Amino acid sequence: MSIWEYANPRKFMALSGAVLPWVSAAAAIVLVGGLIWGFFFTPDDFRQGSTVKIIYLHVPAAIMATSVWFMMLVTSLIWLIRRHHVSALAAKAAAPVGMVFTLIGLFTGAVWGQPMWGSWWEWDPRLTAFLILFLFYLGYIALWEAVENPDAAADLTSVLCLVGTVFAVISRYAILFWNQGLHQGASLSMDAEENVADVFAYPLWTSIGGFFLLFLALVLYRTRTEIRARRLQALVQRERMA
Amino acid sequence: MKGLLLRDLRLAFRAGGGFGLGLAFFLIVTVLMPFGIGPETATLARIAPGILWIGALLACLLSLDRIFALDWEDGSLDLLATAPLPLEAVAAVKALAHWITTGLPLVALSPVLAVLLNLPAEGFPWLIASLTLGTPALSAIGSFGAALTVGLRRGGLLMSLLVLPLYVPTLIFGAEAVRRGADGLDAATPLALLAGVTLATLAAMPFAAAAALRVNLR
Amino acid sequence: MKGLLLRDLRLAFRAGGGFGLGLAFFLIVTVLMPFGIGPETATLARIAPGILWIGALLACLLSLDRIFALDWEDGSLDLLATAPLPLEAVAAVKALAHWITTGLPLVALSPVLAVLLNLPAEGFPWLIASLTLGTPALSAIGSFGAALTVGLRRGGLLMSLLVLPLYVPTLIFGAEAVRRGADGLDAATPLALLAGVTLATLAAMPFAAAAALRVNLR
Amino acid sequence: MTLVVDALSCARGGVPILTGVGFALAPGEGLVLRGPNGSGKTTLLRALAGLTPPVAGRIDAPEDAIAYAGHADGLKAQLSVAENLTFWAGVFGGRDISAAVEGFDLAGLLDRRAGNLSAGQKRRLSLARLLVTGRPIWCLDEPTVSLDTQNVARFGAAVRGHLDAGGIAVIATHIDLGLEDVQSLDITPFIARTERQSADPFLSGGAL
Amino acid sequence: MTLVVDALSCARGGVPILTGVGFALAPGEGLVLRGPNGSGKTTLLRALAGLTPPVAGRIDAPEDAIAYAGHADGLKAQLSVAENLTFWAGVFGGRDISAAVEGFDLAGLLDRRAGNLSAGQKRRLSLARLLVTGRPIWCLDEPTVSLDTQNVARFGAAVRGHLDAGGIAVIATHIDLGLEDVQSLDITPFIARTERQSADPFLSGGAL
Ligand code: HEM
Ligand SMILES: Nc1ncnc2c1ncn2[C@@H]1O[C@H](COP(=O)(O)OP(=O)(O)OP(=O)(O)O)[C@@H](O)[C@H]1O
Ligand SMILES: Nc1ncnc2c1ncn2[C@@H]1O[C@H](COP(=O)(O)OP(=O)(O)OP(=O)(O)O)[C@@H](O)[C@H]1O
Ligand SMILES: [Mg+2]
Ligand SMILES: [Mg+2]
Repeated sequence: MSIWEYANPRKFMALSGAVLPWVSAAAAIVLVGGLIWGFFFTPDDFRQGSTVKIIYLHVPAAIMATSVWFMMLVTSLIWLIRRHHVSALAAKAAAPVGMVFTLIGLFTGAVWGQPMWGSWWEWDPRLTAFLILFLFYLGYIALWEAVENPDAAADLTSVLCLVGTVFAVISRYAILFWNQGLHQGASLSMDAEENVADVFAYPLWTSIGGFFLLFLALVLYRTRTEIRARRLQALVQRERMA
Repeated sequence: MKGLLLRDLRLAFRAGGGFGLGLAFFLIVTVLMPFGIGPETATLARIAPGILWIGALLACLLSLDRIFALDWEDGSLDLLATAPLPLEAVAAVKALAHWITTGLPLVALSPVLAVLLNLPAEGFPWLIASLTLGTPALSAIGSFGAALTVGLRRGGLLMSLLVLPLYVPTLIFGAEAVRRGADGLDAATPLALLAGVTLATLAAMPFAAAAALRVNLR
Repeated sequence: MKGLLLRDLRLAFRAGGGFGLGLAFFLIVTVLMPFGIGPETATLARIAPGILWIGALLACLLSLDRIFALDWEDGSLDLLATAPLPLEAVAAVKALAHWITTGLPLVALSPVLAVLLNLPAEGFPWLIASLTLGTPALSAIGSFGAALTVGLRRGGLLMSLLVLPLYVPTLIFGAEAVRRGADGLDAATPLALLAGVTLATLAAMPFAAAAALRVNLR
Repeated sequence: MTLVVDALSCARGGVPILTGVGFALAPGEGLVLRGPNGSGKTTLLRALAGLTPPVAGRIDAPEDAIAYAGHADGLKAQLSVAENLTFWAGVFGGRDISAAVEGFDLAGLLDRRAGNLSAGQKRRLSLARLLVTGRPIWCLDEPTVSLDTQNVARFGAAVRGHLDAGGIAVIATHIDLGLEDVQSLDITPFIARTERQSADPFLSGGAL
Repeated sequence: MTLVVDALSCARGGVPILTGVGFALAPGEGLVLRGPNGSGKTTLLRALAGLTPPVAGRIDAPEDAIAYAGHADGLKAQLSVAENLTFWAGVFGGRDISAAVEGFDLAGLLDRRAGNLSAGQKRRLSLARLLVTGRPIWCLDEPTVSLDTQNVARFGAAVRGHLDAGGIAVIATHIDLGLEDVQSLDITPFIARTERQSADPFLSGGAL
């Protein structure tokens, strides 16, 4: 049996229904565990004081925000090439989750920026690129909302997602050209010199894992809802045509 | 009347109805400005009141065509004109619906965008006050512009052209109030003038809009 | 192909065709800015490159709906899709017609507006060069946005929402070139990047637009 | 309540189209307007409805008595059939829509989006709108466009019912509506000839 | 050159409308589609024209052979009648428009703006467009809407001429076109019944 079998709504419902409780439970445990570890069992930073703890929300949210868009790109491609409905609906379901992660990233960043840089917002490249990503999410969701025929909406949003990705990448480099910023470099790189101390890194990795599990649970849950809504719509339409 | 208001609101909130798009446009224009102008916070803070007001104004402007154009195209306006409502009331109700679906959300979003542009904290109350007072005038004037251009296929741009000069007083007083507020000066005078402009517009525009509609329906 | 281009041009120049309105919008936005921002010459000169680019961009944006929407409404697009032209060619020709009727006049008008905003003399050649190189990209990207939203009644605002983020690279490089030029710095790098973005867009966008059109025609 | 038209002249975009149209309709009377394409039926009906002011002549009708239905359907694509009807019912004073739904057999379509209807279904909905206006004088411009025979008959019955209830109807059409005992008026004789005196002040008088 | 349709299923907005439509037309043959409002004539014609991809089945026609004319007229209001025709002639390879002008008696209207025409005049212009395409297969959706009897006859003659020249025509209509020896097909039996298996993956399978 090939993996594409799961693109059939019924198969997907069966599988996702089985794993969803486990994923949700794991998400709750890891996320809460990671955050508590980070908030209460790590020392304050010598320069930043206790504000550094925002990192346990900020970095995972920021990482997930970009990853969700990437996942939407992949599922959109699957829809365009193989026309699996579940794939299109998964992209639709993921978009609001990604947008909320982006918002969390922006918001925690702003809250962090106030003590660090003395202002809520700076036109720093990374922040700006993030704001643009938020706009892409907005446009993508708005297009889904506006087009009424579900298949046409899936096609159009997929094309938008492809084109948008290319432009998001170009924008990222354009912004670097436009402003060299203040924002932190990569703190979780492989390069040991630049890495944050292990005391911070372990809980950080944990909460990143927690955010990822949370995302997985939410997307499964929302995709299931979307599938049910589509089925409901199909049934209602069938009733009406009868 | 109430039926018309409810219908217009419902249409706006329906999928494809355009609610929220004005907001998004406001957001995007404000975000784009720094790309054009450069990222220096000091410059941005200085021009923030103007940018915010112009952004709100453009967002209003771009959603004006939904006041009459769609009703014209599908023939509803012909029917409304023969209905037992005075055309003035139709124009007023439609301007009100436009304000509720566009102006009001803009007011609510403006503080967030003000943060992005580093508007000084003293400016915030004035920003909200001036937009609350000014956006009804934008909708009312806009309904007149929309009525003037309703029969034209590509009326959108022509309407912008007619309406923008009419927006000048509102823009001047509104932006001035915020600018003074942000500088810690007294902003009550421009605000009072703004209120005066708005009141006069609200009183006069439905009649002008109805007259324009009558001509276009011939 | 040539017939289509000529028809689109002729339609644009006909009464009610919208030619010149883009220009007028550009003019008015630029003139409104000082009302919002305040009249200090120094501030205005500093932000002039950004304002000019954003004005041109918005003027382009607002005329995008004439690329496909009218042909969709009156059924011509159905007929064009069944005609012996590839839809990609239709999209490309229509973007070209849009550029000729909107982008090109904007380039021509921009020096006049630059004078109004006190752009330093060194900036003028860069302004014209960057707009000449950048506006084709605006039309091409816009044709994609217009194709995405062609079936929607109130597509205009949604289209702005979809298109504006795609305009970011063009805007950044374009305005940066003018800014550097006005400051007497080397502006060749942003200009080269701008040209690169434009070329890539011109090559890719007709295909994306045609794909979106096919979906919307179903 | 009568509809009296006397020596009416109409123009479109400054061009005189009809001159000297006259007729009178008492309650219960209908009039079928006939004439080849481009003869001026739409122009006349728009004048009756008060949308285009006449160039000359007189239209005598009680105020707020005319319901007009033109070539365009006047439907909101985003609203459902029921919402469309209820809205118009509300505008004309909150009558209930069940008669209209029944008259044009819309019960099965009530919660479909108007934008997704077929051409004939849209037309039925826009005709049903006439019934909810409660207005006594109907001015209808090619009402049966896109309708199949069964629905043309339905429309005929609706007009019949309206006339029997003391209403008036002026209907421009190219097909046979199956309404006996309804007068018909060919407007060809009223088409404005250029030789006749025109109302245009730039034409009257000698050379300038 | 033939048009063969086999076991065709069509959907609109994801809703199955027609299933199992089949017919074959040889050169010189016409087909009149009949069916009540909302039965799916427009849907079928759009599928034939290649605008809506069919859900299942096969449409066999030479490439670039089909000319479609739908409910909308496809005219540019700002262009004159002659400009509209010349444009479409150019798009389809530069044939000359005189035959089309003659066939629908447009000579008197040639330099009127298309936007100022009456409903029937517009329709005539949009039918004249078919003649300039030079395409052998016509798919026409209620072509006679708004036409008076004389112009319906003109249209009938144009179709007759097209068929006699070896063309094919598929025409959806509610009225009698006066074309003898042309087959007619009632599409009512093909309307998608819900009991039949649907192609929608969200309906197949048991409860979710
Ligand atoms: C609204 C403001 C902010 C936004 C939108 C924002 C956005 C981001 C983004 C997009 C990332 C990248 C995550 C990734 O993909 O690796 C990130 C990481 C990070 N941010 Fe922020 N940020 C903001 C403010 C701040 C502030 C004020 C600080 C502290 C000085 C900060 C510290 C960090 C750190 C330490 C990382 C981790 C870097 C890494 O692992 O790559 N951020 N932020
Ligand atoms: N805006 C306008 N300017 C000039 N002439 C016009 C205008 N609108 C319509 N006409 C002309 O007026 C005449 C009457 O048009 P009208 O639409 O009233 O005809 P009609 O009888 O309704 O025809 P049909 O049966 O085709 O609908 C036509 O010859 C038409 O070309
Ligand atoms: N976008 C859509 N979504 C769902 N159903 C639709 C859509 N468009 C049309 N329909 C339905 O499909 C059916 C067939 O429509 P179609 O337009 O093909 O009918 P038709 O035979 O052309 O009717 P008419 O004679 O009224 O023009 C109708 O019941 C209609 O309500
Ligand atoms: Mg008419
Ligand atoms: Mg049809």
